[in-house]
Amino acid sequence: MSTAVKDTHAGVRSRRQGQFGQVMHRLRKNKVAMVGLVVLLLLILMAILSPYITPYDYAKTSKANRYALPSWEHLFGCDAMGRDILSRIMYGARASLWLGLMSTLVATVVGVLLGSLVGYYGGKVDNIVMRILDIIQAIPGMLLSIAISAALGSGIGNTILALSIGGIPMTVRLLRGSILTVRKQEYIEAAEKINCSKWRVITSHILPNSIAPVIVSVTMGIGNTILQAASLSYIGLGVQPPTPEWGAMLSEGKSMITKYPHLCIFPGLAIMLVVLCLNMLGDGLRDAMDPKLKN
Amino acid sequence: MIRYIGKRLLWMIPVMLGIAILIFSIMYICPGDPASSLLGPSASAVELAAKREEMGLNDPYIVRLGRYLYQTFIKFDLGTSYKFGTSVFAGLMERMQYTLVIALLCMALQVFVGTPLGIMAATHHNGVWDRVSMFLALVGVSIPAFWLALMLVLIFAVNLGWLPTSGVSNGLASFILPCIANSFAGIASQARHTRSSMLEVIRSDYIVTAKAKGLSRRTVLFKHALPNALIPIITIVGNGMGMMLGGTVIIENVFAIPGVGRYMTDAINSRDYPVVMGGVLILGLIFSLIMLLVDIVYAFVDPRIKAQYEGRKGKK
Amino acid sequence: MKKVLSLVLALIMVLSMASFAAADQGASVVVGLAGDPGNIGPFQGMGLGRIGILFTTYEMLMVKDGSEFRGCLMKELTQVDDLTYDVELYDYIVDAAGNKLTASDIKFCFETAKADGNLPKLSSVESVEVMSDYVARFHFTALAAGDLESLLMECPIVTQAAYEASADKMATDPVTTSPYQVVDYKTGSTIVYKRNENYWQKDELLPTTSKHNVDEITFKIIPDPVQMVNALKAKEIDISAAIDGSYISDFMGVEGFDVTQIPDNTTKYLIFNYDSIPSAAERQAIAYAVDVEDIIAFAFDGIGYHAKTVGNNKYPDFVEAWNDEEYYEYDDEKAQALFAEAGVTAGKTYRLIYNVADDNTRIATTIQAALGDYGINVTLIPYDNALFGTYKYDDKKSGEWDIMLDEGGSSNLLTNVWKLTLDARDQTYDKTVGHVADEKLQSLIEAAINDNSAENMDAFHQYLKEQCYEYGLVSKVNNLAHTTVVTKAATCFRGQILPGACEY
Amino acid sequence: MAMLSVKNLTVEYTSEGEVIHAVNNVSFDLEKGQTIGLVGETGAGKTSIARAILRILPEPPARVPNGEIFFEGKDLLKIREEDMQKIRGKEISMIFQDPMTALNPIMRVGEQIAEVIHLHEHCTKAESVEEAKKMLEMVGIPGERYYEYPHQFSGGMKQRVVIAMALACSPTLLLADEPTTALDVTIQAQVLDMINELKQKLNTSMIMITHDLGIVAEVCDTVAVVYAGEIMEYGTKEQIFHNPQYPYTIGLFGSLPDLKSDVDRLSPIEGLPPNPADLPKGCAFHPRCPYASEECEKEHIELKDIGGGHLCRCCRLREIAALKAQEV
Repeated sequence: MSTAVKDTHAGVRSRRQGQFGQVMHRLRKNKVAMVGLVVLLLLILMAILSPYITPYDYAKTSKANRYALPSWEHLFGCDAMGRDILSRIMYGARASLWLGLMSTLVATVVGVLLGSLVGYYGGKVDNIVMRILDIIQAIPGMLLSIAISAALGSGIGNTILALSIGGIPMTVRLLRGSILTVRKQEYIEAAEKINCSKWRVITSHILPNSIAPVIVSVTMGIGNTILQAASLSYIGLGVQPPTPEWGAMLSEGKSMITKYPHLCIFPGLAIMLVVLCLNMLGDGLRDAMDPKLKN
Repeated sequence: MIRYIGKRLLWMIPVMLGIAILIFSIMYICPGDPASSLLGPSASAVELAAKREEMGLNDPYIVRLGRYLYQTFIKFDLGTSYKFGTSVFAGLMERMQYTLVIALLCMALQVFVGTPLGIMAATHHNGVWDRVSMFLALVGVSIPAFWLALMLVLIFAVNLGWLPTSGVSNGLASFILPCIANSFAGIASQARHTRSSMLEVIRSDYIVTAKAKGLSRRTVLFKHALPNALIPIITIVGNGMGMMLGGTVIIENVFAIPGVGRYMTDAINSRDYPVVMGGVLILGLIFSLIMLLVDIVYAFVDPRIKAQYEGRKGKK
Repeated sequence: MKKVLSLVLALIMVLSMASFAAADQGASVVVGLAGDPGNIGPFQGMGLGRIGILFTTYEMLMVKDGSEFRGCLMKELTQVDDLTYDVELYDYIVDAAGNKLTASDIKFCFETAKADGNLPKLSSVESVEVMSDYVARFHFTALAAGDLESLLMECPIVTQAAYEASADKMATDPVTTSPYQVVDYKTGSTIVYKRNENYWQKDELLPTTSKHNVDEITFKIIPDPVQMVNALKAKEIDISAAIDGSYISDFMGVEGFDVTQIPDNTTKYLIFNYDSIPSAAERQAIAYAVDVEDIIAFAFDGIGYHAKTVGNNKYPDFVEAWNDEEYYEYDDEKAQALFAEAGVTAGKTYRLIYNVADDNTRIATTIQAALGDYGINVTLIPYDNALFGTYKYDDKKSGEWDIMLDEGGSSNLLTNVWKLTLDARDQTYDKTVGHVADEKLQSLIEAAINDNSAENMDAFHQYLKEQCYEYGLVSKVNNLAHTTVVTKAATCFRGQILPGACEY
Repeated sequence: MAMLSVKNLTVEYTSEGEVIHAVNNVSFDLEKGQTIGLVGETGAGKTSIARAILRILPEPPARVPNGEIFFEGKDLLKIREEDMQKIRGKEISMIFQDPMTALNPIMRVGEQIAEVIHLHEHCTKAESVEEAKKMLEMVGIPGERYYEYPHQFSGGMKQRVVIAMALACSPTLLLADEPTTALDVTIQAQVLDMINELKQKLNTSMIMITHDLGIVAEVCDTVAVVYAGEIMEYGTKEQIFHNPQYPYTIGLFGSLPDLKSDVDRLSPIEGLPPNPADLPKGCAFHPRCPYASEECEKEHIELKDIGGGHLCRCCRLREIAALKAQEV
């Protein structure tokens, strides 16, 4: 493991933590990442507590309040059915965060597993898996989702499946690309020669050196996933009205956008906030995992 | 290398066959009735059932699959659209011209605006420029495309009257707003990926080596760092190009552009089987070719990867 | 770099403005269409986008002009016997290619259309016989009330010579007898029509659908509702029937714009699934519990009216007396009493299925909220068009919904609206869409269809209302927003804009 | 004045809010044609010294708060970046420790050498290619391998390329940062011989950074022992090898396997190097020093001449001498 014998400027070798511990330690010191994490946790907390803390009933319609502009009574205004947008955003966090985060997570985990596999083994495995991905990627996402809904039925699990399938090929391709460039480096060969298990070679030598583009792409993709979730409710997946969900709120408000922009702006901002936090966290995570920054 | 390309091209045959069978099966599973969109809402259930029978939709799976594969791969005929009454291939190509213009313009914007932004952010790491451009990038990926599109229309078309609100009948002018709206997220993601990749490369030893040679900052950056940093970006650009050629449904809808995306979504929604299946096949072929191109470009810029491709050939 | 870019941009803008200016402002009109007509050939099914361009593209034997039926290509209609009629054509009809239209072309059109199977109504045309150059004899298998007119209006007519000269069965380049001919069709984008200078008919004999007050008509397909508004505001289109209700105030009483409101022929109604809601009291309770005025406010921005039956009151066979009847106007007490009678208690759940669209979602949500006041839960099941169609008519899927929000309309008769969901003969199983197998209902609808006299109509309507198998909610109103280039907007009997008949 | 004169050089890194003192007040001189060895453990700050001289520290996080580096009369820390670029690779060049990562993976090796020649020698592209091929031949690589990529080379060959690159413009000062650490033992000797030979031929001065005393013995004229960013002992090779005074230096020799004696095992220095973010007060080595007393912890100890230009930073030299005498 030749990199380890590098003369570094400031060795802090006294800490004998595991790799994970080190990553967490560095992450904790990254203020920006921590702000992202804290806000994200607050949002999750808000989602969990939303049935108790929303100012109004998220489903309560009111003719008088149709398209009401933001005011003290309704901070974010009301939608076309006269429902309080703030309450809907707070409650909508449940579905949106759950669907968005979970399907991103599933896509990433599967994508990273497959990507490491094809990047590491190359050859036949690579060719076959990549061609299968070519096939899957050729099928429009909406069709896949309809097929999933038809074959497996509705339900949150199937929604997550439908949402995550689209993200897998990109993750695999990104990871494969960057693994190809580190695959033949001496420290990998060295690690193999000293009989590191393949699992260990992949997790502690290859992945940390090639994961960066995946993190960037994943953290940027979450907003899109939340938006996509809205389009699934028409085919029996996703969340059914009146349960609010940010993507659906956005698309409901879409036709009013130039007339009553607040219908779109607030759910849009909510999505942006999540994307922002995840990006801050993702950047921190990437820096924390980067072996070149160790010590 | 040529053998590698040849092999990949050969591989495309099973891939196409796989796509055909998969898409056929999916369409078979997918509920929804093409007859109902053909005959319209005032057709009764009995009339619809008769139409389905006439269209051969009630035949068993294997018969229909066989018929479809024979049509497609032996007679090279993608069939005729239920909705448009014209050849699927011709319809697709007609719409591809718009999609191609948009995809190329957007890709150009993405690469030529996003990359410099990313480089700037990386070389001013943690500086004001970095923060500003990364914030913009973040806004870029999280703004829904339709929102941006409609805002641009409101300003430049409705209020200022400089550009048309929608359609494709005003030449290049018709494509300005769609391309800006569509490439925003691409530019943002390109900038972020470039930055991330550049930061990684800038910390490499060989960059220190290059500096130690007495090369100017510019040379180090553009001759040594950038080519290395762009390697992972190739995937992003290739993937993005492939996706865009598949059509950008939101933008095409908002700007009323008769592109591939709208053609396909309409077809999916109305269960226009020939268009969906033919379109998926053609787009899959295009996508596979682009992915092959990506891999070739990879080998071209990175001799290590080229060696792996050729090594693979050697083992055989 | 920046300078070059801005220069290029400026150049593009100048060019694009020049191209705007170059466009001929003369006697031309641009119509915004929300739906894509797709194949514009003569014998296609009535897909959603097609109806917008149908009467500009084609002429039929008969048309409905206002509320009366009249000949268009047909000069005289003579009854031979119950199921046989002679149609006499004008003897001077030529299409845009100069082909004379004769009785053999009529035979050709009906036979081709029947064979293509896209116009299923034509199955009751047994055969068409050529009697002389300009007389065609129609043999029908059966004729219910109003069928004769609707059959003669159903099939667009072209000459056999022109049809056979077309490479793609006129899918993109129809040559017709109409005063407007397609000169350019960019599928999915625009269809441009020019006036046929050699149009055959004399001005004094023109039906509304064949009027030609303008030289050039462009249909522009704009699927996005906000963009439709923007295009009208930017005056890139002159008229559109697809302006969202909430934007109507932007054009009403605004300088340079005007709005014409025309009742639409479609009505929203609820179908109750008899399998899960067999009690009439329960169905009535639901009808009473839903305040249609709320629905009109929430879903149609106050523009629309409470239906008086399943279907709207524009049809000739609509019985005027119904307008003064009570029709399940919102009544909390009655609803409560009826729910109690039916034994429905709080906590009950209905599954409401609907075709997803902004207005339907809001109607469904309003119903959900209304029943929520009684402690009744409503699960909303939205489906896209293709899926909804499957669920609506598939017997096997009928266990998956309790209430269906549907929409229906017809070109001529109220009975045709009823027929679609209430006539068991029109289903693949012997029940109505709501799974009702009620002999009395069936005999009443058959009577009404065969003879739509006021008594027959009223008998069926009263029985349907009493049983509340289906409940009419809202009859829609079309908002035609236009620039003042159009001084008077005109529509066909299907509520579609007739650009040639508008006044300028 | 000496060709190179480093005065009170200090390098700090800021990492996660901590200030790491990597190099503290290091001073030394180097004459033309001479070689100085910087000896010390990994992490002692040797590389930072070399990189500071070439001004290629990663800034941020690195910072040079004070110090002067006079090279042929100019203070390298004060001249403009453009002027520094003319010095790098031409007058001062550096051989890097890890040949595996020091070469640009997507550039032909020859080009990487030709680049530096073309830059500094104001010759045509073609001439620089010829010259680069010659350099390759000089380090024992056939000229036709000019067109190959780094991944086609073994570690030793890569290091030869790095050396060829460093020597391509006949620098007056060569900074060799553990040039052989990453190599096999047999190749180590070859590379070392080659450096020595080339140095003689070009009359180049050199700073040899290493933790291998064998290399010091082979190539250096003077030696500076670096510990925790400070020079602890400085003298001619003979002074250091024959008469090591500083306990750490003594320890280093103790850890050297002595083939002549019958010692079964090495006697390594106990403990770990200090955390540079939190250096011990007083003598930085005292926590590990077998001779340490309370005196060592009290205050910072100055470098003292103990005769003949032999410098040492220890306050207990006399006691150590006495102990040593007892042992013998």
